[in-house]
Amino acid sequence: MAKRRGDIPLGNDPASRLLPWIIGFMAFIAALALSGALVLAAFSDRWSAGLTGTLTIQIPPPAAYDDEAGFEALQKEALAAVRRTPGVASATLLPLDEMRALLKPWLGAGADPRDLPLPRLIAVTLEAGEDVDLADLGRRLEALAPGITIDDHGLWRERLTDFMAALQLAALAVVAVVALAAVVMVIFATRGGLLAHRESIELLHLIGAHDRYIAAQFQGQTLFAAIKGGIAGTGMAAGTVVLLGHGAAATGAVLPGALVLEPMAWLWVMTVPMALIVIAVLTARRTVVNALVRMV
Amino acid sequence: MAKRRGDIPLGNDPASRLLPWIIGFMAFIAALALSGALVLAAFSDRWSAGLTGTLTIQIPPPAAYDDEAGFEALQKEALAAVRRTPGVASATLLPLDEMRALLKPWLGAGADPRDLPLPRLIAVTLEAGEDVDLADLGRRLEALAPGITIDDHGLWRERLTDFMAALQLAALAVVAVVALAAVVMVIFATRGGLLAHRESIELLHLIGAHDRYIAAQFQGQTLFAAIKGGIAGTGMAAGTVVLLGHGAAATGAVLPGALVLEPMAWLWVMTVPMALIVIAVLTARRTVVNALVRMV
Amino acid sequence: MIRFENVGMRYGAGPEVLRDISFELKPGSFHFLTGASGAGKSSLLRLMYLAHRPSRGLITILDEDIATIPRNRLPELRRKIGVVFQDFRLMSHLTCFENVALPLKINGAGSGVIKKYVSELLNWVGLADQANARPATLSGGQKQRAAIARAVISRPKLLVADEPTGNVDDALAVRLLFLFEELNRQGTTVLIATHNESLIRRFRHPVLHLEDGQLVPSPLRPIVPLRDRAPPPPDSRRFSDPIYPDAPGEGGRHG
Amino acid sequence: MIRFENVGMRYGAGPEVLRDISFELKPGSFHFLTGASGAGKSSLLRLMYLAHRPSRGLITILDEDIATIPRNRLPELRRKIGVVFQDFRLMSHLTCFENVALPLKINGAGSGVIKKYVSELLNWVGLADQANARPATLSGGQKQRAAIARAVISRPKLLVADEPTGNVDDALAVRLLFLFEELNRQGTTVLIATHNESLIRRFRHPVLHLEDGQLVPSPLRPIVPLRDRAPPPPDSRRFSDPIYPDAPGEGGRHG
Ligand SMILES: Nc1ncnc2c1ncn2[C@@H]1O[C@H](COP(=O)(O)OP(=O)(O)OP(=O)(O)O)[C@@H](O)[C@H]1O
Ligand SMILES: Nc1ncnc2c1ncn2[C@@H]1O[C@H](COP(=O)(O)OP(=O)(O)OP(=O)(O)O)[C@@H](O)[C@H]1O
Ligand SMILES: [Mg+2]
Ligand SMILES: [Mg+2]
Repeated sequence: MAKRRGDIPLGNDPASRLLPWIIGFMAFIAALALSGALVLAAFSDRWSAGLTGTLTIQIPPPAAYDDEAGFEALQKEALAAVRRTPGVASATLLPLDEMRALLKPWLGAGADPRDLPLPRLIAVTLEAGEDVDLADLGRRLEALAPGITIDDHGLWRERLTDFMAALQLAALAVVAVVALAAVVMVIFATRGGLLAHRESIELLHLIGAHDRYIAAQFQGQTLFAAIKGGIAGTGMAAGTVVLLGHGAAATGAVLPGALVLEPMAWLWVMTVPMALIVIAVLTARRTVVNALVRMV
Repeated sequence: MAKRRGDIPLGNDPASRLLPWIIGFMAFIAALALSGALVLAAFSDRWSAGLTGTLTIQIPPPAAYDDEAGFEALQKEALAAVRRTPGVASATLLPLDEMRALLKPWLGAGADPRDLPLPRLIAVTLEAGEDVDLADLGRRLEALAPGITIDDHGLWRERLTDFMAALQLAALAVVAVVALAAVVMVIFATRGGLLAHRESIELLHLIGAHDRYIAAQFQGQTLFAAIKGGIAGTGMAAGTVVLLGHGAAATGAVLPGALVLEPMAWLWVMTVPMALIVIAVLTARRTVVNALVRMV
Repeated sequence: MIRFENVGMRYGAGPEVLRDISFELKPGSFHFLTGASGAGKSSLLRLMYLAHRPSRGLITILDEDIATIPRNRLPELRRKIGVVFQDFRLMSHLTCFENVALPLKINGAGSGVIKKYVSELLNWVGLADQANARPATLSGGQKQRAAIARAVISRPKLLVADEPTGNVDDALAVRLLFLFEELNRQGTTVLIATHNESLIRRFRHPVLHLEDGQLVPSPLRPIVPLRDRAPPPPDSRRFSDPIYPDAPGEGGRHG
Repeated sequence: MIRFENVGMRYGAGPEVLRDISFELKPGSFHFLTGASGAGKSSLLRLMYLAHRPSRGLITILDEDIATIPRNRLPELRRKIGVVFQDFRLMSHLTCFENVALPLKINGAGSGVIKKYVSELLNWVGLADQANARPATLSGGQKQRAAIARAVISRPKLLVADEPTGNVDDALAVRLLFLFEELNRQGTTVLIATHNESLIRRFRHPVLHLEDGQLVPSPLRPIVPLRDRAPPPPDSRRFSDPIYPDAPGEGGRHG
């Protein structure tokens, strides 16, 4: 019967009772912030995939209105040059019909742009993750014919990435603050526990208990609190993320891709309670051991 | 000398020592989340201002290539119809030169679209906050000539607002969780204090102290902790927001408008510590009064 | 007047630790309460200082029926009762001075009055040097004396002391008993639970004796008439009254 | 062997509360420690049970020089010392049984052994009915007896008791002294701080007397030779030894 319960009534003192709640709250916030950062990362990838990963190359029509053959040869050469470029997945010459469809709104529904001297467009898809040397490609195309231009949708991509990066920075700042706060709170809670139970600790010392015997009780207590709080907080955060995702889907959002976490991202989120538990236990151990050697 | 200090050593017990830190952390998180929501709101307003608030109306060229006079009359009628519509701030016929500049990339640098039968565009600016009856306008324009179309950039606006709304929802969920957590933590801390000091409280009762005498000490203690924690946490959050804003500016972000808070938004953020203080003190008072009447 | 009629008491759902207790203490009387360890002395005193309600029976404390008194009038009644707890119950974060001053402070006394009376009393119990010491730094007997000083500082109408001399030597115990007698002479009803047989023999006050939760005649001394008291010892001194300056019997020398 | 040589002690930066203390306790001796309240008895005992270091002088406890013993060997030494604290220091969340079992548990004893010896000892001190009660629900004397049981449960080589009979009546005090004498007869060195003069008169053991932090000849009885002891009283009983089953003198009846 004396075995089941610790000698020090650690579960009873106010600081210990608060600890699971505190850790739970911090796990909630950290997991939510981390999920946010991960969702944003995936989302921004998916969104900008519609903008990045593609290039449009524009070949101006020849100055001489009738050099059809030369123009077609130029198109082929340009297409070949683009296809040779490392990192390019595919490149297609936009068919004239599509060109005309694209132009239609600008020309009016009734207009027939069939006989206009139109520039030709090459739609390029890049390989995911590859970096294409656009400057080099530009030089080579320029060599074929002056006036060939590359449009890489850069401005849009930049805006989007900057915005996402700012959001992610904020989220990661929150995670960092939580880690720091966890250390501070565990130190305070442990010191609080040491203070609240200093008489019990002195007594245990005086009847012959080793420091490790006493430290183990504090560590066990903190471990228990951290596990309880970490799991509860992360669980609540996961629930919130799922609910928000569903909510966003239910409002019929036309976002490119839902606000949901990938399976791998969930694994990352799971590291939050683990990290908190490790931080809490190590901090508690250090605090207790430091304090005990200074006692009788 | 006996006046300066409370009779109950409230500041000493672990729960009380933790309280300012807990409230500080919660103020930090809540203020950060609220700032986030406010920044996003302002940002999304500014960003979508470039997309919303404007319409483009396109008048197709007449089927008969030579009915210049009829086409111009149609343009005038359409312009007048648009200008008569309630909620429209201004409407201008896009000059032909601008039209050609817009078309240039599609036609190639060398092409001269001067003689093409181009559709004419009317750029419409809407009055801020007014809702224009687009369906009615559409019907009226259709009556003038079939084929006149209205483009209200709806898809883009919808995407953006949905995304921002999801982010704001998450931020406000965090604020709500913080408020709830504050109540729970204060209840626990106060109960912890009551438990830790139940002997002191019993003694005070036995030597003739009134409940209000004892409750006042707890309330004062919580008020003090909440003020300390609320101000520190909100201050840190404000610092973080300012730093993030500067950081975003320093990376040369091409975002439409910096990620900074308006003066009015700062006032909102200031409500966070105040709300926390009020929540904390009321919760503490209720908890203590409930507990005291059940004691000797 | 204090009156118990057929009083029973239990802790929580446990057995009755006091059964069929009936007695009456006249205003201004002085009694000892004896009994073996665990007989129920402290429990009986808890009833008297309103820390516990009886499970049955009628209790009248200072002419108030404690079954019917409303909660908001309890503090008023409790201020008339001084208690020396068996385990002292000093506030660990307050100094000796502040602990003794607590009843005056709660009563709303000014700091000038507090300073005067507390210093005087600390002097009397021999704690003048320890006025600014925390309880943790006091010896066992010093704590006990601080607890006694706190109980008597506001001149209670009823003084209830639980083993007030368990941690002091006999000479000091006698000195503290003189303090109680002086208070008693000024009108305070006194009840002292004690194991110290030599004290009971020396101070010839009537004895209430508990055995296993019931009042029985004392083996040391059956309850004797109220007037049969020892004469005041020569070195008993009076101290002035901070709260009831015009209390009967006031007017002695000030220390 | 316990030896103090010119020992001084202070709390923090305060004045010396013990000065020039020199004495020696032979193994197996039995002494009383007396002195007025605040004279330094508890402080002297704190030195003996290694709760405090002297500010000067040499202390040898059970043949260990406590100035040079490394910290990690302190627990081992402390397990040979049983202490009855003046304020009991029972763990409030443990039952009476668990409190008494604590030294055995820390020593790594099995639960069967614990159950047997703790029950036996609780029986002896009259707490069998309170085995599962928390300290808060014990009377003053019951707490004191639990504290005594915890101090003697592991058959210490040195027993240090601070006012162990302050909360019990004289009959019970005598019974507890018998327990200490029985332990002493089996080889334990005993030192008891007490105010109870009738006990000192009845048990004729040598007396160390403190006055204002210094050892002086006792007014009651000068230190007498070790062998001059009262014969064991008839109702003293032996109890078996959980930790040192083959301790000298073991082999009496089991209760
Ligand atoms: N809070 C409590 N809860 C339950 N039982 C209690 C409580 N306090 C005391 N008791 C029990 O009531 C009985 C009487 O206790 P009480 O403290 O009144 O004895 P006492 O006469 O004061 O003894 P002592 O002289 O040892 O102080 C004891 O058996 C004790 O165990
Ligand atoms: N922790 C402490 N810090 C500072 N001073 C202390 C501390 N403990 C005791 N003292 C002081 O040391 C002196 C001796 O105290 P000690 O407790 O040794 O006396 P004692 O002989 O045990 O008295 P008693 O019979 O009243 O228990 C006292 O004046 C006391 O105020
Ligand atoms: Mg008692
Ligand atoms: Mg002492």
